[in-house]
Parts: sequence; C-alpha cells; structure tokens
Amino acid sequence: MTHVKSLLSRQELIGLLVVAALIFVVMPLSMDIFRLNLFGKYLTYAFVAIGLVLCWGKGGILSLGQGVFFGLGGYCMAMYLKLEASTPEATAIQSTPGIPDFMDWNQITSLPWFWEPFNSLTFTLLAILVIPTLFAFVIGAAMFKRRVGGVYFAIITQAIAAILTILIIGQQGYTGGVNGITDLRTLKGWDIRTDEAKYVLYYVNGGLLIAVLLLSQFVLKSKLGRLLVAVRDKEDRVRFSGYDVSNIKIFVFCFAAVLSAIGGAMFTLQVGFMSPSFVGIVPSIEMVIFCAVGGRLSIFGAVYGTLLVNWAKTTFSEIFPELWLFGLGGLFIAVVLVFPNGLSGLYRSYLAPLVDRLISRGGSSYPPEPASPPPDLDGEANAKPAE
Amino acid sequence: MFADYSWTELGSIFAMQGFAGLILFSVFVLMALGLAIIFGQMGVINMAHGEFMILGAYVTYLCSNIVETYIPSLFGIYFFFAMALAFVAAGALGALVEWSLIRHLYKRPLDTLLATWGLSLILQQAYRSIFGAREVGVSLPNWLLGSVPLTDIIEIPINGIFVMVLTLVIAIGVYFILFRSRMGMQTRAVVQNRVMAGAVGINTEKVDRHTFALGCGIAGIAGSAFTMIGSTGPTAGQLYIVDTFLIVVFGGAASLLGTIASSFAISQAQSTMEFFLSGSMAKVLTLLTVVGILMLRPEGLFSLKIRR
Amino acid sequence: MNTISNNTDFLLSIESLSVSFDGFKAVNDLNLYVDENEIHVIIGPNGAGKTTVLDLICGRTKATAGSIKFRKKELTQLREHEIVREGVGRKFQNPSIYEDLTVFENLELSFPRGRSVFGALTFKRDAEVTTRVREIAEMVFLDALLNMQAALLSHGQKQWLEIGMLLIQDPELLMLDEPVAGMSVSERKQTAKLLNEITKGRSVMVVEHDMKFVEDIAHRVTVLHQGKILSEGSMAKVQADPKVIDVYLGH
Amino acid sequence: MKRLKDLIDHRLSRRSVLSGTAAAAMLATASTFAPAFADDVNTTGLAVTDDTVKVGILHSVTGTMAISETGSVQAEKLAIEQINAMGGVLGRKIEYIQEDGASDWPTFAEKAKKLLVNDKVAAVFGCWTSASRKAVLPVFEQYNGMLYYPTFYEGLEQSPNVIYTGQEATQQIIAGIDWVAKEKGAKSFYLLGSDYIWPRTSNKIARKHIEKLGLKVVGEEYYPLGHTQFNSVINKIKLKKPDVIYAIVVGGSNVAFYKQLKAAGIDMTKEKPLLLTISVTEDEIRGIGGENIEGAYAAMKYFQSLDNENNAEFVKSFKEMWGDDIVIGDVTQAAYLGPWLWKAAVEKAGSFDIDKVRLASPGIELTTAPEGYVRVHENHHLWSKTRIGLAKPDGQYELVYETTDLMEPDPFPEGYQ
Repeated sequence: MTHVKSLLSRQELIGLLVVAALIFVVMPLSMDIFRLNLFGKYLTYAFVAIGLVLCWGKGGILSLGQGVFFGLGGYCMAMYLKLEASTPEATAIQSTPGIPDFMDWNQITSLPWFWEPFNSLTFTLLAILVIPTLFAFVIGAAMFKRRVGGVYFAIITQAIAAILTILIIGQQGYTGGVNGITDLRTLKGWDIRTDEAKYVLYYVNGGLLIAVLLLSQFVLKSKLGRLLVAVRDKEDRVRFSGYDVSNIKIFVFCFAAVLSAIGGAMFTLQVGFMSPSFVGIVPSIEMVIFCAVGGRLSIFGAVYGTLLVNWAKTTFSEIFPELWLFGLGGLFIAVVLVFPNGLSGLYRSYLAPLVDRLISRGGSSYPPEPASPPPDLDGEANAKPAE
Repeated sequence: MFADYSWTELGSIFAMQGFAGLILFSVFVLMALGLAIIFGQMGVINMAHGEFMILGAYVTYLCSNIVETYIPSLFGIYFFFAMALAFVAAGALGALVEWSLIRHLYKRPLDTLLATWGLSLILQQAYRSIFGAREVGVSLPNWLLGSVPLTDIIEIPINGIFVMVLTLVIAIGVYFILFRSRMGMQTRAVVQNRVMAGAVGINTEKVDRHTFALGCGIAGIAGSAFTMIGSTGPTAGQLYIVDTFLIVVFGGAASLLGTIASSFAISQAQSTMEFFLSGSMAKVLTLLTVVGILMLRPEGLFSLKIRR
Repeated sequence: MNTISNNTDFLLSIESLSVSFDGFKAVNDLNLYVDENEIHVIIGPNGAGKTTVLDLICGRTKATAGSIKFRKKELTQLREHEIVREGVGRKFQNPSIYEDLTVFENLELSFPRGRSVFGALTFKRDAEVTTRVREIAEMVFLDALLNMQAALLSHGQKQWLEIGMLLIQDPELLMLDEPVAGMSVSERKQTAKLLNEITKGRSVMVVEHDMKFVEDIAHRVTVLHQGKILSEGSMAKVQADPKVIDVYLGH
Repeated sequence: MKRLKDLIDHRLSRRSVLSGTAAAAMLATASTFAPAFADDVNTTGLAVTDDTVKVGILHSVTGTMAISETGSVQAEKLAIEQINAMGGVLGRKIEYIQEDGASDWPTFAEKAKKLLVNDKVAAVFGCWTSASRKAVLPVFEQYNGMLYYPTFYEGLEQSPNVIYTGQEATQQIIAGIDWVAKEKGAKSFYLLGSDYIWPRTSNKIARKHIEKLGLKVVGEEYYPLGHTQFNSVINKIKLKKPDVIYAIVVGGSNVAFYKQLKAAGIDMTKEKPLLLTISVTEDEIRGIGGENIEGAYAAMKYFQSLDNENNAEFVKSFKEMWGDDIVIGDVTQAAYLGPWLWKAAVEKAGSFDIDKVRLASPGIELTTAPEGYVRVHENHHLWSKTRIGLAKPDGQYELVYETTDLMEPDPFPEGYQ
C-alpha cells in the first residue's frame, strides 16, 4: 500500500480507477463491438497524448512529429502481420508467391532485407520498442545537444514528419505507398478480424494503457518528473545545478516516442491496416491537440482529451458533415484561449475540491495554481511542516 | 545523360533551369516574407498562413469574375486591383485575428500554433462553404499568359517575370517599412523590448496589430500572385505551410535577409536536384539537407552572435 | 599583490582570456586570480564585461582564447554541468528558480545526487536529503516556507532561495551576479551576513553595483572597464585609484 | 501470368458458387419459415422494409479529397432520385444514408463498417481514392457488403464485394497509346505522374505497352502529391523533346502543372509535344482553366460533350438538380452508373441479398448509360469503350476518337506487370 501511496495520491488513484472502470466496464457494457472497436482506436491515440504530456506539458518540448513514432510502431506491426498474411499459399496467384501483394505489383521479386526479420514476432515486438527509441534518440541527441528547442524543435520535427510521409509514399514497392499496408488477417494464426478478437485486442489495449499510465506516473513522481518541470521553467538553472539537460530531454523524448509506437502497434492490430496518413503533419498536430484539450499537464486528462476530441469528430461529422470543421477549429481556439488547462484544468477548478472533501478527512488541500505538478500529499516534506 | 545533346542545347537548358530556379526563389520569398514578419519578428507561429494566402487567391478569383462580367474593358489590368484588394482583405482579416486571438497569446508562442491551426480549419471550411469544395479557375488577362521566346529553346514565362518583379517590389517595400519607416522602428523596438517600448510611449498593441496585419496582407498578395502558377481551392494553403516555415527557420528566424538567403539556397538546391534526380527524391533530399543543416546550425543561416 | 607568482596556489586562475562577439571584444586578454576563502568582488560600469566573465567561467559563453583553470583543471573545454560538478556554482542576475515547484523541491533538485537520468528516476527522498534541505533553508531564512510554491516568494526571498540552491551543492567557488539587486535595506543586511557566513570554506566571486554592500563584504575588488582590468586591490585602494574615478565620473 | 488470371477467375467463380449455394439454402429456409413479403427479398436482415430500402453513400465531403468526390456524391443522389421517381427497386424507395470519409482512410473504414453493421445498408456507393478503397475492402469482405466504386484506377484488384464502375488502367491506357502511335505517329514518350500507386502502376502499363509497340520512353518521373513547382521537369521535357507527354498528375498539382506548362511556352494546340492525360476530367479543368489546357488530349470513357440521347438526358437532369454551371467528368458519370447497375442486379436476382446480387451482377447490361452501353464482366469491372477527347478552351472535351469495340476490363493484365 505504501508503494501505491508514493506513486499515486488519493486523487490520482481515483482518477486511475475511473479510467480503468471506463475502459473495462462502462464502455464494453454500453457499446456494441463496432463502437467499442472505434473507442479502442481512439485509445491508441491516447498513448501518444500521454507521451506528449510528459514531453510537452511537463518538459516543454513540443514535438509536431509524434506521428512519425506512431507510424513506426504501426508499420513494424503491420509488416509482421502482412508477412504472416502473405504465405506462399495465400499469395499463390502472384508472380512471386510469398511476398506481400504490393511488392508483387511493383515488380519486386524477393523480400527486401529489412523485411526479413519481421518474420519473427519476437523481433517485431522488440522493433516496435527499439526502432522508434533509436530514431528519437538520434533526433533528440542531434537537436538537444545543440540546444535546439521550442519553436525550432517543433518545426524541425514537423519537417521530419513530412519527409517520412513523402518517403513512404514514394517507396511504394517497399512500403505499400499511399495505400499503406492493408488486408492484415492473423496474428500467429489467430484471426484478428473477428468480433471476439476485437474484444480481446480492446482489453489488451486497455491493459497496456493502464500500464503506460502507471509507468508515466512513476516517471512523473520521481525526481525526474520534477526536473522536467524545472527544465521547462528554467533550463539554465537546471544546467547550473549540475545536470546534463540534454540527456533529460532526450530521455523524455524517447519515452514519448516509445509510448507513441505502442499506440501505433495497437492501432494496426485493432484497425487492421497502417498507412502514411498517420505519419504526416496533420495527424501529428491533431495528437498535440488531443493532449491540449485534455490539459497538457495531466496524463489522465490526456486520455479524456483524446476521447473527447475523437468522439466529437465522429459525432459532428455524422450529424453535420459539412460543418464539423467549424466545431473542431472552434474547439482548438477555445482550448487555447478559454481553457488553457483543458479538461484537467476544469476538473481541478470545479470538481477536484469537491472530490477532495469527499475522500479526505480534511487533511490535504489542493494547490491554487493548476500549473504545478501534484504535490506529494504524503511526502515527508508535508508530513512535518517546519515550525 | 548529356551525351545526346549539343552544347547550345545544354547551354540553353541550363539557362532555363537557372531561370526556373529564380522563379522558385521568388515564389519562396513571396511565400515566406509574410511569415518571416509574423513568426520571425513577432514570434507567432501562424499555421493559418497558407489560408491567408488562399484568401488572397479567392479575392483575385472574385475580382476576375466581377471584372469579366461587369467591366470587361478593364480585364487587362484587373490583376493589380485584385492584388491590392487581396492585401487589404488578408490584412483586415489578420488585424481581426490579432485582436480576437493572437494578442492574448504573445507570451505563449507554442499556443499560437494550436490556435492558428484551429483557425486554419475554420477558414478552410469557410472557403468550402462559400466557394464550394472544388478548385476554382482564376482567369487571367492574356498578357500574363504565355512566354517570351528568346531562342528556340529559351523561353521566359511571363508570369515568372511577373512574380519576380512583384517579389522584388514587395521585398523592397517590406525593407522600407521595417527599416526605414517609423512604424518599422516601432515594430523592431516592440520586438526587442516590449516593456521598454511601451514605456517610451509606443502603442505596443497598435504596433502588434499593424505588424500582424502587414504579414497577413503580404500573404494575401502572395496568394493572389500564385493564382498564376498554382491552384485555388479550400485546402490548397496546406501545401505551402511546411516549406514556408522551413525557409524562415533555415534563414534564421529573426532575420529578413536570412529569409531571402535561405529562399535562394533552398530554391537553387531544389531546382538543381530536380533536374538530376526524380521529383520526389529531390524533394526528400532538399528537406533532409535543410533539416540536417538545421541540426548542425540550429540558429539558421543568418543570426547575430549576441551576448546573453 | 604579486599576481604572476605561481598560479597553482590559486583556486581559480584566469589567464589571457578573450571573447569577442562579431568583432566586439567583450573581454580582452584578461588575467584574474581568486584565492581560497576569498570574497572577490568585480565592479565596473555597464558593459564592462563583468557578467561575461562569470559566463565564461561557468561555461555559458565559450572563450575565444585564453585559459581558465580551476584547481589546476582547465574549464574552457568543459560543458556547463561538468563545470558545476567540478565545484563551481553560479547565481544569475535575476532570480532563477523553479517557480512552479515548492521551496523544498527547489532545494531538493539542487541536492547533488542522482544527477543522471536514471539516477533521477531512482532518486529517493531519504533522511539525508531532508535534513540537508532543512539545514540550508534555515541558513537562507526560508525554513518556515518550505512548502510554499516558489512563485509566491518575495523578490528578496527568491534571491536567497537561489543562493540556497547553490549552497546545497556545496561548491568551492560561488559566483553571484548582483545578489542584492532589488532587495530592501534589511534584506541587504541579512544577505551580507549570509555571505560572510557562507565564505567559510569556500571562495565567492560577486558582481555588484552597490558600493556600500561591496565595502561590507569584499576582501578584494577588481574593476573592469571595456573588458580589461582597470584596477585591482582592496576596496580602499581601488576607490583611490584616479583611473577608476575617471571612468566612473567621466561617464 | 496466365496462371494468375485463371486462378483468380477460378477462385472467384468457386466463391460465388459456394456462396450461391449457401444463399439458395438460406432462401429455402427463409421461405419455409418466414413467408412475409419483405423477407422474401431479404433473407439476411438488411435494412429493407415493405416500401423502402436503405443504401449508403460514402465519400469525402471534407478534407483534401472533397474537391474530387463532390461530383460522385451528386451523381449518386441524382441516380437514386431518378430510380425512386420510376418506382424504386423491387417496388421499394431507396433511402440513402450519407457518411463523410473526411479524406481519411480509417474514417472510411469506420464509416463503411457503420453502414454495414449498424445501418445494414443493401449497397454502398462510394470511395474515390485507391487508398480509401483498400481501407474499406476488408470491411466489405468481412461483413459481406456491396460497394460500387466509381473511379478509374490502377487495377490489380478484384473483390467479390466490389463492382468497379470506372475503368481499370489497361482500358484507359492501351487504347490511348495505340491511338497516338497510330494517328499522330508518336515515337517517344515522357511519363509524368504524382507519386502514388495509380500513376506509378498506370505508367508501368503504359511503358510496357509503348515498348511493346517498339516505341521509346525518354523519361519517367514522379512528384509528391500536392507539389506545385514543375518548371524543372518542364525544362527536362524541353530537353528530351518527346512526341508525347503522358501526364498522370492529380489534385492541386494538376493546376500548377498545366499553368506552368503553358507559361513555359509549350503550346499544346501545336501538338509538339502532344499531351495525353488520363487524369484530367472536366471537373479538374474547372480548376485548371480551359485556356491553360487547351489542346491536350484525354483518354477515358466519358466526356460531358458525348453526343447521344442518354447523355443529353443525363446532362439535362444533372444540371436541373445541381445547377447550370456544373460540369460532369468521367468519374461522375461512372458514379451515376452505380445505383442503376445495382437496381438492375437486384431486379435480376429478385432479391436484395448481397450474395444473390453478386451472382446476378455479371452480364448485367445498361443500355441507358450516358456513356452508351456498358456490361458487367465476370471480374466485376465494366466492358466499356475508351474515348479520346481534345480539350477546348471552354473546359469541355471534343470527342476525336472512340474504340469501335467495348474494351475488355483486365485488372491483372498479362505481360504488363
């Protein structure tokens, strides 16, 4: 119990339980599998948004290229699934059986070397974690060691997203081009397209999301979490306190990249295909917006923000297909102008004090300034206030 | 690849290619100048820059239709009115946006990115609702079409010359406004030290609004000019945004001269590579080079070493 | 004052140090030495290069030429955090603290342990940390405000907090850029007392404009003018130097 | 390669037969136990009542593709209205549910699933890009829906759940190249396209065919989607002096390309070089401007200017419904065929059941098609004529050639891969 206490305050524990209840109980009970699958797809974006909370909200590093990592994770998974779907028997009609169909259409007669290892599920799962990390590390090391930050970092990551999209589309023989990698069927022989599989994948996705929330919470609760905020506010001070600021930034950027990649892989599994339209600039910015709507400082907020925006998108576009962009655009402006702390800010100002009063026996109080990270309600600093 | 051609042919082609590079250069400068003012001087990340350009294009479209229908005798010169109107329309919208949105966000540059992205969605949908989802064709006076043949192979596109002259005029205009006029002095003063500028009696709010409107207005002119070479549709503005930001950042955000230098470098690199490689790879390589150089030299091409 | 003796006796020796910004020599062929346990104050008119000297020592600005040796170790090639780890602490002109964190957290982050990424992840707030934080907080008069968010402190308290954040690192050389700027008279007195207390066992370099304050604390004073040393010695000697009078009054 | 086609035919027919038997069995049970009227024609729980039947329209109304897809939506709505005015399908009025794919492929998949699973529509008319079709394809196959896809496309696909009402690549390309080679004496070609699957695949087929005719390809080049600067490639074209520029540029790039081509002094009316495109319909010309593309040739199956009774009637009603200043391109006409082909298949099958409609589809003829006569092939594509049009300054094409026979659709062309 002490472990739980040091990791989650009461408020946060309740937050986590509510998210878990929503994912595991409320949604499956209230939705048919079609809606649930949709909901599962939204949740994969929440991985990216949580990463952005750490990277941008806490650390002040705005990446407009998270789609790159989402895409890398998704493509790794898709490559494995595509190879499994492209058995010589299933592709007997091709001029070269046994390779993915789009390769055959592009006169590729043998599997390219970098596809080979994706025959192995172990390699694939490792690759989902390692490749985006390495890529993020290279970008991060190049930029943060040279103190590229703020707006410059945002624009360069955006350019990287653009480059990767053009590359994927241009190299269609190796990547499936603009159509992406489609028609994915089975995972180790298990058909991922059945309703039953969709339920299973949904729960796996939900479980992973909870795990990622806990892991992120661990990072935020550690000294590193406070250092991130410190770097955001006074980078020089951190440096002159003997820390290598670039390493801290590289770490959090890589961490966010891994989370995005996990989201991407789960996306591929649940949606059944991967295409360059999740890599580019537009999806990358949208993911930032999910995070902003959630309130950029709260990992739970990020989950709700993602769900809210996507739900709004789907609903608006069903009801007012010609008008929904007005609503969406207006939402972004409102979030920036009127609710800069997003959903979590609203929660903190209106609901949190109420919840606090309900759950505590009048001990702790909430800080007035929502921009600060949650205080350690049970930390030693509070336990023995100085006299 | 050149074995089959005579020297004259090659010479002509390189001249043409050089000219193509210059046109691209002008296009880039025109695209980027407005943003260089807004982003470079004010620090506002205006993701709706492309939509301001398209506003200029739609204004030109309306002008062409109205003039063609009601005063066809003036059709030959309507383009100049159209550009002036495009400047006014985009500038006015810019002032409105500054007043309602941007001025609340000067301390939060990254948030301007989100807000203006929202704005760009709204503008796109507005164009779609007003002008339809399809691209519109802007008819141009005949003298703007076609080319001037110099030799058998060398032909100079008239609209290319037009864009180059226009770019030159606007660049000089911007130089005078920013570096030779009182408004420019005030703008630079506000950029460097807002509090101090306010203290010495500069109306910083007004200066901000004018600067933002100026940047948007130039975007409007650019959009108007681009009806000669590109498409006019609700989402056409999106095509420009990445290139434009890269140019400004590559030039060193705070330096207008840098923007021009980087337009030149990128346009020459791109048109040379396009000639020797295929189109897509040229684009990828150009972007990669720019990103690579930016990683090595994050401050961009032109930046002053300053004491911190 | 035979400065060219054997520089290994000094805690910090700066020799032929120059830096130029686009041709402008902000610091020009400077030689400066700081003894152990010395409070060394740098004064000079605006633009003399005082802050630049501190920036050069702590690695914030890279030198164009010359050397900076700290305990015989060359600092010019090191990066900022490495210089800090060598034992050089730096306070900025404007209080540079983490406004979103509490006083306690501000001090805790400065505690010299767990400075690597994984060190920070596994850092534990144990008894050693809390004791030390409290100790320092008491020293900088903030022991009653440990749980206050730093943004809510007064200007003088923020200055003290930053000094506390340096003290908790236990540096051998402490560099303070205008530590009493914007402080009330009583806060100034308290700060002078604090400085005298913390010099025990370490050297302090101070850049300051307030002559009264300089007189109170300085062991030795260096006057900089246009990137060069104009005069050096005790406060009394410097004040009597006609060159100094000329520079201060002539402008 | 022969093997490939046989296998596909085999697979398709075997699948059809299997599902056919299954359907027949189900029909038997259904008619035994549920003799109600609606159930007779609907044994699988589609949204069919005694007097209505629901169908889906799935295109992008927002996003970058809205530009192209608007015409298809209008055509499909017109066809549905006309069918309803004639009494509907099997006596039932068609009600459509329109969904927005928002130019986003997963959204297409999501909405397709909604249409099939939640709304249980009897058919879907929709998709435009290949990417969106690829995204919805598994959904249609899994939930056994029927998609009528209107766009000319690269081929290499043949699904039992899709009827392709546009031309596949060989139909469009081979006739066009034969024509320029024969009528215009073209010897050399410069292939140019936007960088994605349709232009690349089409140019591949074009190249094979050009080489087969003993002619030469002097350049082949792709630019990213949305690219707006074509001066470099225009210079290269000037250097290589091809007889034909074979252009498959799409979207906003199209506008930039033709404007810059014209500005660079290439007057297409002089046909030196001649420009042949398969990607510019009358719809696109509106954005490009008629004066900028005057003199170019396009190879496709339909032009608004086609002179026949069906077309005169179609253009008239289209303008009545959607306004006088509207233009109609190849894809719009193909989209118009969708509801009619579906109606014919349903009536032939006497049922809305997907499996029966599928079985009934091959061989369906449409003599009322604006383009003339079309027939559904076993491979679910249409037999159709290919036509060459010459672009006029008013934005219309003038028909200069049409194949005498219907071109056989061949999505997996032998010797072209």
